Amino acid sequence: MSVEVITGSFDPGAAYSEFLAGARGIGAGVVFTGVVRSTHERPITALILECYVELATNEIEAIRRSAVDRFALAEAHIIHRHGRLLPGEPIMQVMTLAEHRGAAFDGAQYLMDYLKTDAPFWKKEETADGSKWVEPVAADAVARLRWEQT
Amino acid sequence: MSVEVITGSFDPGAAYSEFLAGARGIGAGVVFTGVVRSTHERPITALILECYVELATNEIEAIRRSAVDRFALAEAHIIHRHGRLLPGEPIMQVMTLAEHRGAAFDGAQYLMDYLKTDAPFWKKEETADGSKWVEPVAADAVARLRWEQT
Amino acid sequence: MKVLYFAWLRERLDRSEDEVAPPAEVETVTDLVDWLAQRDEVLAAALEKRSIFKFAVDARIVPPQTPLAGADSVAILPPMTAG
Amino acid sequence: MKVLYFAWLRERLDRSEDEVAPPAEVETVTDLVDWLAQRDEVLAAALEKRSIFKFAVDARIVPPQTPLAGADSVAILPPMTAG
Repeated sequence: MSVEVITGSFDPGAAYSEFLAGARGIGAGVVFTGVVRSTHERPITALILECYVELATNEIEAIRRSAVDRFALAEAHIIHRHGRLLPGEPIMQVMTLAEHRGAAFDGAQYLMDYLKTDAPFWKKEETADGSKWVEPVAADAVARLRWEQT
Repeated sequence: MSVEVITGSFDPGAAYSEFLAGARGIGAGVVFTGVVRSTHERPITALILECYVELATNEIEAIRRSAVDRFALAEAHIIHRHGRLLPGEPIMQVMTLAEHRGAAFDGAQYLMDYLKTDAPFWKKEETADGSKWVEPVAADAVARLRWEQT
Repeated sequence: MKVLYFAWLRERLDRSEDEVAPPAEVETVTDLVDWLAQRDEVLAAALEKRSIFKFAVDARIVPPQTPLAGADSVAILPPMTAG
Repeated sequence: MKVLYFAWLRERLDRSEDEVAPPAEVETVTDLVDWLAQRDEVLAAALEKRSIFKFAVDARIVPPQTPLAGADSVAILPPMTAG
Protein backbone atom coordinates (compact mmCIF):
# COMPACT_ATOMS: atom_id res chain seq x y z
CA MET A 1 0.00 0.00 0.00
CA SER A 2 1.65 3.19 -1.16
CA VAL A 3 -1.14 5.74 -0.83
CA GLU A 4 -3.41 5.94 2.21
CA VAL A 5 -6.31 8.41 2.33
CA ILE A 6 -7.70 7.88 5.82
CA THR A 7 -9.91 9.45 8.46
CA GLY A 8 -8.33 8.04 11.61
CA SER A 9 -5.09 9.30 13.10
CA PHE A 10 -1.74 7.63 12.48
CA ASP A 11 1.57 7.43 14.32
CA PRO A 12 4.28 9.20 12.26
CA GLY A 13 7.13 7.24 13.86
CA ALA A 14 5.44 3.86 13.59
CA ALA A 15 4.56 4.54 9.94
CA TYR A 16 8.20 5.45 9.27
CA SER A 17 9.48 2.29 10.98
CA GLU A 18 7.17 0.19 8.85
CA PHE A 19 8.27 2.03 5.70
CA LEU A 20 11.98 1.60 6.52
CA ALA A 21 11.55 -2.09 7.32
CA GLY A 22 11.67 -2.76 3.59
CA ALA A 23 14.80 -0.63 3.15
CA ARG A 24 17.54 -3.23 3.55
CA GLY A 25 20.43 -2.12 1.42
CA ILE A 26 18.92 1.28 0.50
CA GLY A 27 20.89 4.22 1.81
CA ALA A 28 18.63 7.21 2.35
CA GLY A 29 15.17 7.71 3.86
CA VAL A 30 13.35 11.05 4.11
CA VAL A 31 10.07 11.84 5.86
CA PHE A 32 7.93 14.94 5.93
CA THR A 33 5.07 15.21 8.42
CA GLY A 34 2.51 17.98 8.44
CA VAL A 35 1.01 18.66 11.87
CA VAL A 36 -2.14 20.68 12.69
CA ARG A 37 -0.93 24.11 13.79
CA SER A 38 -2.48 26.25 16.44
CA THR A 39 -0.48 29.34 17.32
CA HIS A 40 -0.87 32.04 19.94
CA GLU A 41 -1.58 34.54 17.16
CA ARG A 42 -4.15 32.28 15.47
CA PRO A 43 -5.47 29.66 17.87
CA ILE A 44 -7.79 27.07 16.35
CA THR A 45 -9.87 24.38 18.04
CA ALA A 46 -9.84 22.00 15.09
CA LEU A 47 -8.97 21.65 11.41
CA ILE A 48 -11.64 20.16 9.16
CA LEU A 49 -10.30 18.53 6.00
CA GLU A 50 -12.82 17.89 3.27
CA CYS A 51 -11.74 15.36 0.68
CA TYR A 52 -12.88 13.90 -2.62
CA VAL A 53 -11.58 10.49 -1.66
CA GLU A 54 -11.68 8.66 -4.97
CA LEU A 55 -10.00 11.53 -6.81
CA ALA A 56 -7.46 12.00 -3.99
CA THR A 57 -6.43 8.38 -4.19
CA ASN A 58 -6.04 8.52 -7.99
CA GLU A 59 -4.26 11.86 -8.00
CA ILE A 60 -1.83 11.07 -5.18
CA GLU A 61 -0.95 7.75 -6.79
CA ALA A 62 -0.23 9.59 -10.06
CA ILE A 63 1.99 12.12 -8.26
CA ARG A 64 3.72 9.27 -6.42
CA ARG A 65 4.51 7.40 -9.64
CA SER A 66 5.81 10.53 -11.26
CA ALA A 67 8.13 11.16 -8.25
CA VAL A 68 9.36 7.57 -8.25
CA ASP A 69 10.22 7.79 -11.97
CA ARG A 70 11.73 11.26 -11.90
CA PHE A 71 14.02 10.72 -8.90
CA ALA A 72 14.57 6.94 -9.30
CA LEU A 73 13.13 6.38 -5.83
CA ALA A 74 13.26 2.86 -4.43
CA GLU A 75 9.95 3.53 -2.66
CA ALA A 76 7.54 6.34 -1.84
CA HIS A 77 4.56 6.32 0.48
CA ILE A 78 1.96 8.99 1.18
CA ILE A 79 -0.55 9.12 4.04
CA HIS A 80 -3.17 11.90 4.05
CA ARG A 81 -5.99 12.25 6.55
CA HIS A 82 -9.37 13.92 6.19
CA GLY A 83 -12.17 14.69 8.62
CA ARG A 84 -11.86 16.64 11.88
CA LEU A 85 -8.30 16.94 13.24
CA LEU A 86 -7.08 18.46 16.49
CA PRO A 87 -4.07 20.74 17.02
CA GLY A 88 -0.87 18.72 17.35
CA GLU A 89 -2.24 15.78 15.37
CA PRO A 90 -0.47 14.69 12.17
CA ILE A 91 -2.32 15.66 8.96
CA MET A 92 -0.19 13.89 6.42
CA GLN A 93 3.17 12.30 5.81
CA VAL A 94 5.31 11.58 2.77
CA MET A 95 8.20 9.12 2.92
CA THR A 96 10.84 8.43 0.29
CA LEU A 97 13.65 5.95 -0.02
CA ALA A 98 16.56 6.27 -2.45
CA GLU A 99 20.17 5.25 -2.93
CA HIS A 100 21.41 8.76 -2.12
CA ARG A 101 20.17 11.60 0.01
CA GLY A 102 19.74 14.12 -2.81
CA ALA A 103 17.10 12.01 -4.57
CA ALA A 104 15.31 11.16 -1.31
CA PHE A 105 15.10 14.87 -0.33
CA ASP A 106 14.11 16.03 -3.83
CA GLY A 107 11.48 13.29 -4.11
CA ALA A 108 9.89 14.24 -0.79
CA GLN A 109 9.83 17.96 -1.65
CA TYR A 110 8.41 17.29 -5.12
CA LEU A 111 5.64 15.16 -3.58
CA MET A 112 4.81 17.92 -1.09
CA ASP A 113 4.83 20.67 -3.72
CA TYR A 114 2.47 18.73 -6.01
CA LEU A 115 0.20 17.55 -3.19
CA LYS A 116 -0.27 21.15 -2.05
CA THR A 117 -1.73 22.23 -5.39
CA ASP A 118 -3.12 19.02 -6.93
CA ALA A 119 -4.57 16.87 -4.15
CA PRO A 120 -8.32 17.43 -3.63
CA PHE A 121 -8.36 18.37 0.04
CA TRP A 122 -9.85 21.55 1.46
CA LYS A 123 -8.99 22.87 4.91
CA LYS A 124 -11.40 24.68 7.17
CA GLU A 125 -10.19 26.17 10.45
CA GLU A 126 -12.51 25.96 13.43
CA THR A 127 -11.97 28.72 16.01
CA ALA A 128 -13.81 30.05 19.04
CA ASP A 129 -15.47 32.61 16.68
CA GLY A 130 -16.67 30.16 14.04
CA SER A 131 -15.06 28.43 11.11
CA LYS A 132 -13.40 29.58 7.92
CA TRP A 133 -12.02 27.98 4.74
CA VAL A 134 -8.22 28.26 4.44
CA GLU A 135 -7.11 30.33 1.44
CA PRO A 136 -4.58 28.68 -0.88
CA VAL A 137 -1.08 30.09 -0.42
CA ALA A 138 0.52 31.67 -3.49
CA ALA A 139 3.90 30.32 -2.35
CA ASP A 140 2.60 26.79 -2.91
CA ALA A 141 1.91 27.47 -6.58
CA VAL A 142 5.40 28.99 -6.91
CA ALA A 143 7.02 26.01 -5.14
CA ARG A 144 5.42 23.68 -7.63
CA LEU A 145 6.62 25.71 -10.63
CA ARG A 146 10.29 25.02 -9.95
CA TRP A 147 9.83 21.36 -10.92
CA GLU A 148 8.43 22.38 -14.31
CA GLN A 149 11.44 24.55 -15.13
CA THR A 150 14.12 21.96 -14.39
CA MET B 1 19.34 16.12 24.41
CA SER B 2 19.83 17.44 20.90
CA VAL B 3 22.98 15.63 19.78
CA GLU B 4 23.58 11.94 20.36
CA VAL B 5 26.88 10.30 19.38
CA ILE B 6 26.29 6.66 20.24
CA THR B 7 27.58 3.14 19.59
CA GLY B 8 24.37 1.15 19.99
CA SER B 9 21.64 0.98 17.36
CA PHE B 10 18.52 3.15 17.46
CA ASP B 11 14.99 2.89 16.12
CA PRO B 12 14.41 5.63 13.48
CA GLY B 13 10.63 5.64 13.93
CA ALA B 14 10.72 5.62 17.72
CA ALA B 15 13.28 8.45 17.72
CA TYR B 16 11.02 10.44 15.38
CA SER B 17 7.95 9.85 17.58
CA GLU B 18 9.86 11.09 20.60
CA PHE B 19 11.07 14.14 18.67
CA LEU B 20 7.57 14.99 17.41
CA ALA B 21 6.05 14.58 20.87
CA GLY B 22 7.28 18.09 21.67
CA ALA B 23 5.84 19.50 18.42
CA ARG B 24 2.38 20.57 19.55
CA GLY B 25 1.43 23.56 17.44
CA ILE B 26 4.44 23.32 15.11
CA GLY B 27 3.52 22.55 11.53
CA ALA B 28 6.35 20.75 9.78
CA GLY B 29 8.68 17.90 10.70
CA VAL B 30 11.41 16.49 8.44
CA VAL B 31 13.62 13.45 9.03
CA PHE B 32 16.59 12.09 7.16
CA THR B 33 17.92 8.63 7.98
CA GLY B 34 21.14 7.19 6.59
CA VAL B 35 21.15 3.39 6.38
CA VAL B 36 24.16 1.07 5.85
CA ARG B 37 24.12 0.13 2.18
CA SER B 38 25.11 -3.20 0.74
CA THR B 39 24.42 -3.55 -2.96
CA HIS B 40 24.73 -6.41 -5.41
CA GLU B 41 27.52 -4.53 -7.16
CA ARG B 42 29.38 -3.78 -3.91
CA PRO B 43 28.30 -6.15 -1.14
CA ILE B 44 29.74 -5.40 2.29
CA THR B 45 29.59 -7.44 5.47
CA ALA B 46 29.84 -4.44 7.81
CA LEU B 47 30.57 -0.72 7.99
CA ILE B 48 33.07 0.39 10.63
CA LEU B 49 32.69 4.01 11.72
CA GLU B 50 35.64 5.51 13.55
CA CYS B 51 34.83 8.63 15.55
CA TYR B 52 36.59 11.32 17.57
CA VAL B 53 33.70 11.44 20.02
CA GLU B 54 34.46 14.63 21.93
CA LEU B 55 35.07 16.60 18.73
CA ALA B 56 32.02 15.04 17.03
CA THR B 57 29.78 16.13 19.90
CA ASN B 58 31.15 19.69 19.85
CA GLU B 59 31.09 20.00 16.07
CA ILE B 60 27.61 18.56 15.55
CA GLU B 61 26.22 20.82 18.28
CA ALA B 62 27.82 23.83 16.52
CA ILE B 63 26.30 22.78 13.17
CA ARG B 64 22.95 22.22 14.88
CA ARG B 65 22.92 25.69 16.44
CA SER B 66 23.85 27.27 13.16
CA ALA B 67 20.96 25.46 11.41
CA VAL B 68 18.49 26.43 14.12
CA ASP B 69 19.49 30.10 13.78
CA ARG B 70 19.68 30.20 10.02
CA PHE B 71 16.31 28.51 9.32
CA ALA B 72 14.49 29.60 12.51
CA LEU B 73 13.92 25.96 13.42
CA ALA B 74 11.77 25.21 16.45
CA GLU B 75 13.93 22.18 17.14
CA ALA B 76 16.69 20.06 15.59
CA HIS B 77 18.07 16.74 16.74
CA ILE B 78 20.97 14.67 15.40
CA ILE B 79 21.81 11.05 16.17
CA HIS B 80 25.06 9.58 14.79
CA ARG B 81 26.41 6.12 15.51
CA HIS B 82 29.96 4.85 15.48
CA GLY B 83 31.47 1.38 15.83
CA ARG B 84 30.65 -1.69 13.72
CA LEU B 85 27.32 -1.49 11.85
CA LEU B 86 25.59 -4.11 9.72
CA PRO B 87 23.85 -3.64 6.34
CA GLY B 88 20.31 -2.33 6.78
CA GLU B 89 21.05 -0.73 10.16
CA PRO B 90 20.56 3.02 10.58
CA ILE B 91 23.81 5.02 10.70
CA MET B 92 22.46 8.42 11.55
CA GLN B 93 19.36 10.58 11.59
CA VAL B 94 18.66 14.30 11.52
CA MET B 95 15.25 15.68 12.49
CA THR B 96 13.98 19.23 12.14
CA LEU B 97 10.84 21.00 13.21
CA ALA B 98 9.68 24.36 11.82
CA GLU B 99 6.56 26.42 11.22
CA HIS B 100 6.67 25.73 7.48
CA ARG B 101 7.92 22.92 5.30
CA GLY B 102 10.54 24.95 3.41
CA ALA B 103 12.53 25.72 6.55
CA ALA B 104 12.21 22.16 7.86
CA PHE B 105 13.50 20.70 4.56
CA ASP B 106 16.28 23.30 4.17
CA GLY B 107 17.37 22.81 7.78
CA ALA B 108 17.62 19.03 7.39
CA GLN B 109 19.56 19.30 4.12
CA TYR B 110 21.92 21.92 5.55
CA LEU B 111 22.61 19.69 8.55
CA MET B 112 23.35 16.73 6.27
CA ASP B 113 25.60 18.73 3.96
CA TYR B 114 27.68 20.08 6.88
CA LEU B 115 27.81 16.76 8.72
CA LYS B 116 29.18 15.07 5.61
CA THR B 117 32.23 17.32 5.48
CA ASP B 118 32.69 18.57 9.06
CA ALA B 119 31.77 15.75 11.44
CA PRO B 120 34.79 13.66 12.50
CA PHE B 121 33.64 10.20 11.44
CA TRP B 122 35.53 7.90 9.12
CA LYS B 123 33.90 4.97 7.33
CA LYS B 124 35.60 1.68 6.58
CA GLU B 125 33.84 -0.97 4.52
CA GLU B 126 34.33 -4.59 5.50
CA THR B 127 33.92 -7.05 2.61
CA ALA B 128 34.65 -10.73 2.00
CA ASP B 129 38.05 -9.63 0.58
CA GLY B 130 39.16 -7.40 3.46
CA SER B 131 38.39 -3.87 4.52
CA LYS B 132 38.93 -0.45 2.97
CA TRP B 133 38.49 3.18 4.03
CA VAL B 134 35.71 4.99 2.17
CA GLU B 135 36.94 7.89 0.02
CA PRO B 136 35.25 11.23 0.58
CA VAL B 137 32.83 12.08 -2.24
CA ALA B 138 33.52 15.31 -4.15
CA ALA B 139 29.74 15.85 -4.43
CA ASP B 140 29.58 16.28 -0.66
CA ALA B 141 31.99 19.21 -0.73
CA VAL B 142 29.97 20.76 -3.57
CA ALA B 143 26.67 20.22 -1.70
CA ARG B 144 28.05 22.11 1.25
CA LEU B 145 29.21 25.03 -0.88
CA ARG B 146 25.68 26.03 -1.91
CA TRP B 147 24.97 27.21 1.66
CA GLU B 148 27.95 29.54 1.55
CA GLN B 149 26.79 31.22 -1.64
CA THR B 150 23.26 31.99 -0.48
CA MET C 1 -24.68 12.58 -15.10
CA LYS C 2 -23.63 13.68 -11.60
CA VAL C 3 -22.06 17.06 -10.92
CA LEU C 4 -20.09 17.15 -7.66
CA TYR C 5 -19.38 20.26 -5.54
CA PHE C 6 -16.81 20.59 -2.76
CA ALA C 7 -15.75 22.82 0.14
CA TRP C 8 -17.04 26.42 0.01
CA LEU C 9 -18.69 25.84 -3.37
CA ARG C 10 -20.72 22.99 -1.82
CA GLU C 11 -21.62 25.27 1.11
CA ARG C 12 -22.64 28.17 -1.10
CA LEU C 13 -24.88 25.92 -3.19
CA ASP C 14 -26.12 24.15 -0.08
CA ARG C 15 -25.81 20.78 -1.82
CA SER C 16 -22.97 18.41 -2.67
CA GLU C 17 -24.23 17.22 -6.05
CA ASP C 18 -26.69 17.61 -8.87
CA GLU C 19 -28.07 14.96 -11.18
CA VAL C 20 -28.28 16.52 -14.65
CA ALA C 21 -29.02 15.51 -18.22
CA PRO C 22 -27.42 18.17 -20.43
CA PRO C 23 -28.46 18.45 -24.10
CA ALA C 24 -26.27 17.00 -26.85
CA GLU C 25 -24.61 20.34 -27.67
CA VAL C 26 -22.95 20.32 -24.21
CA GLU C 27 -19.82 18.49 -25.37
CA THR C 28 -17.00 19.48 -23.03
CA VAL C 29 -16.44 20.24 -19.34
CA THR C 30 -16.44 23.95 -20.17
CA ASP C 31 -19.74 23.58 -22.04
CA LEU C 32 -21.23 21.81 -19.02
CA VAL C 33 -20.11 24.47 -16.57
CA ASP C 34 -21.49 27.22 -18.83
CA TRP C 35 -24.78 25.34 -19.15
CA LEU C 36 -25.02 24.82 -15.36
CA ALA C 37 -24.23 28.50 -14.70
CA GLN C 38 -27.05 29.61 -17.04
CA ARG C 39 -29.52 27.58 -15.00
CA ASP C 40 -28.28 28.58 -11.52
CA GLU C 41 -27.51 32.16 -10.44
CA VAL C 42 -25.77 31.11 -7.24
CA LEU C 43 -23.45 28.79 -9.16
CA ALA C 44 -22.82 31.48 -11.80
CA ALA C 45 -21.77 33.93 -9.06
CA ALA C 46 -19.60 31.35 -7.29
CA LEU C 47 -17.83 30.49 -10.55
CA GLU C 48 -17.14 34.11 -11.48
CA LYS C 49 -13.38 33.65 -11.26
CA ARG C 50 -13.54 30.57 -13.42
CA SER C 51 -9.75 30.20 -13.85
CA ILE C 52 -9.16 29.28 -10.21
CA PHE C 53 -11.20 26.05 -10.51
CA LYS C 54 -10.03 22.64 -11.58
CA PHE C 55 -12.28 19.91 -12.94
CA ALA C 56 -12.42 16.15 -12.67
CA VAL C 57 -14.23 13.69 -14.90
CA ASP C 58 -14.87 10.28 -13.33
CA ALA C 59 -12.36 11.01 -10.54
CA ARG C 60 -9.47 12.15 -12.76
CA ILE C 61 -8.38 15.78 -13.04
CA VAL C 62 -8.77 16.91 -16.65
CA PRO C 63 -8.35 20.12 -18.70
CA PRO C 64 -11.57 22.15 -19.12
CA GLN C 65 -11.76 21.42 -22.85
CA THR C 66 -12.06 17.66 -22.19
CA PRO C 67 -15.09 16.02 -23.92
CA LEU C 68 -17.75 14.64 -21.60
CA ALA C 69 -18.46 11.60 -23.78
CA GLY C 70 -19.75 8.85 -21.54
CA ALA C 71 -18.79 10.54 -18.25
CA ASP C 72 -20.64 9.46 -15.10
CA SER C 73 -19.50 12.35 -12.96
CA VAL C 74 -17.96 15.80 -13.29
CA ALA C 75 -16.51 17.53 -10.23
CA ILE C 76 -16.01 21.28 -9.86
CA LEU C 77 -13.00 21.78 -7.57
CA PRO C 78 -12.18 25.04 -5.76
CA PRO C 79 -8.44 25.71 -5.21
CA MET C 80 -7.04 22.90 -3.06
CA THR C 81 -5.33 23.24 0.29
CA ALA C 82 -3.83 19.84 1.02
CA GLY C 83 -0.66 19.05 2.94
CA MET D 1 50.87 17.85 24.60
CA LYS D 2 49.00 15.00 22.93
CA VAL D 3 48.83 14.57 19.15
CA LEU D 4 45.88 12.44 18.02
CA TYR D 5 45.66 10.42 14.80
CA PHE D 6 42.52 8.93 13.22
CA ALA D 7 41.36 6.47 10.56
CA TRP D 8 43.93 5.58 7.87
CA LEU D 9 46.46 8.03 9.32
CA ARG D 10 46.27 6.16 12.64
CA GLU D 11 46.68 2.84 10.81
CA ARG D 12 49.64 4.03 8.75
CA LEU D 13 51.42 5.30 11.87
CA ASP D 14 50.34 2.20 13.81
CA ARG D 15 49.46 4.34 16.83
CA SER D 16 46.56 6.59 17.82
CA GLU D 17 48.53 9.27 19.63
CA ASP D 18 51.90 10.74 20.51
CA GLU D 19 52.91 12.60 23.63
CA VAL D 20 55.22 15.44 22.52
CA ALA D 21 56.96 18.49 23.99
CA PRO D 22 57.69 20.78 21.05
CA PRO D 23 60.25 23.63 21.44
CA ALA D 24 59.06 27.22 21.99
CA GLU D 25 59.41 28.20 18.32
CA VAL D 26 56.61 25.77 17.43
CA GLU D 27 53.83 28.32 17.84
CA THR D 28 50.95 27.25 15.57
CA VAL D 29 49.22 24.06 14.43
CA THR D 30 51.09 24.32 11.12
CA ASP D 31 54.41 24.69 12.98
CA LEU D 32 53.59 21.59 15.02
CA VAL D 33 52.72 19.48 12.00
CA ASP D 34 55.95 20.60 10.24
CA TRP D 35 57.95 19.78 13.34
CA LEU D 36 56.30 16.33 13.69
CA ALA D 37 56.89 15.57 10.00
CA GLN D 38 60.61 16.37 10.35
CA ARG D 39 60.90 13.78 13.11
CA ASP D 40 58.83 11.03 11.44
CA GLU D 41 59.20 9.91 7.82
CA VAL D 42 56.00 7.88 7.83
CA LEU D 43 54.02 10.87 9.06
CA ALA D 44 55.74 13.16 6.54
CA ALA D 45 54.72 10.80 3.70
CA ALA D 46 51.16 10.44 5.00
CA LEU D 47 50.77 14.23 5.22
CA GLU D 48 52.13 14.85 1.72
CA LYS D 49 48.79 16.28 0.50
CA ARG D 50 48.58 18.58 3.50
CA SER D 51 45.58 20.58 2.23
CA ILE D 52 43.16 17.65 2.59
CA PHE D 53 43.61 17.52 6.38
CA LYS D 54 41.72 19.41 9.03
CA PHE D 55 42.97 20.07 12.54
CA ALA D 56 41.42 20.26 15.98
CA VAL D 57 42.84 21.84 19.13
CA ASP D 58 41.27 20.62 22.37
CA ALA D 59 38.36 19.03 20.47
CA ARG D 60 37.46 22.08 18.34
CA ILE D 61 38.20 22.31 14.61
CA VAL D 62 40.54 25.26 13.99
CA PRO D 63 42.38 26.85 11.04
CA PRO D 64 46.00 25.61 10.63
CA GLN D 65 47.46 29.00 11.61
CA THR D 66 45.87 28.78 15.08
CA PRO D 67 48.37 29.31 17.97
CA LEU D 68 48.96 26.28 20.19
CA ALA D 69 49.23 28.38 23.38
CA GLY D 70 48.17 26.18 26.28
CA ALA D 71 46.67 23.39 24.13
CA ASP D 72 46.36 19.94 25.68
CA SER D 73 45.68 18.09 22.45
CA VAL D 74 46.02 18.58 18.71
CA ALA D 75 44.24 16.20 16.33
CA ILE D 76 45.21 15.58 12.71
CA LEU D 77 42.03 14.69 10.82
CA PRO D 78 41.94 12.96 7.42
CA PRO D 79 38.96 13.92 5.18
CA MET D 80 35.77 12.94 6.98
CA THR D 81 33.09 10.59 5.73
CA ALA D 82 30.17 10.99 8.11
CA GLY D 83 26.47 10.68 7.35
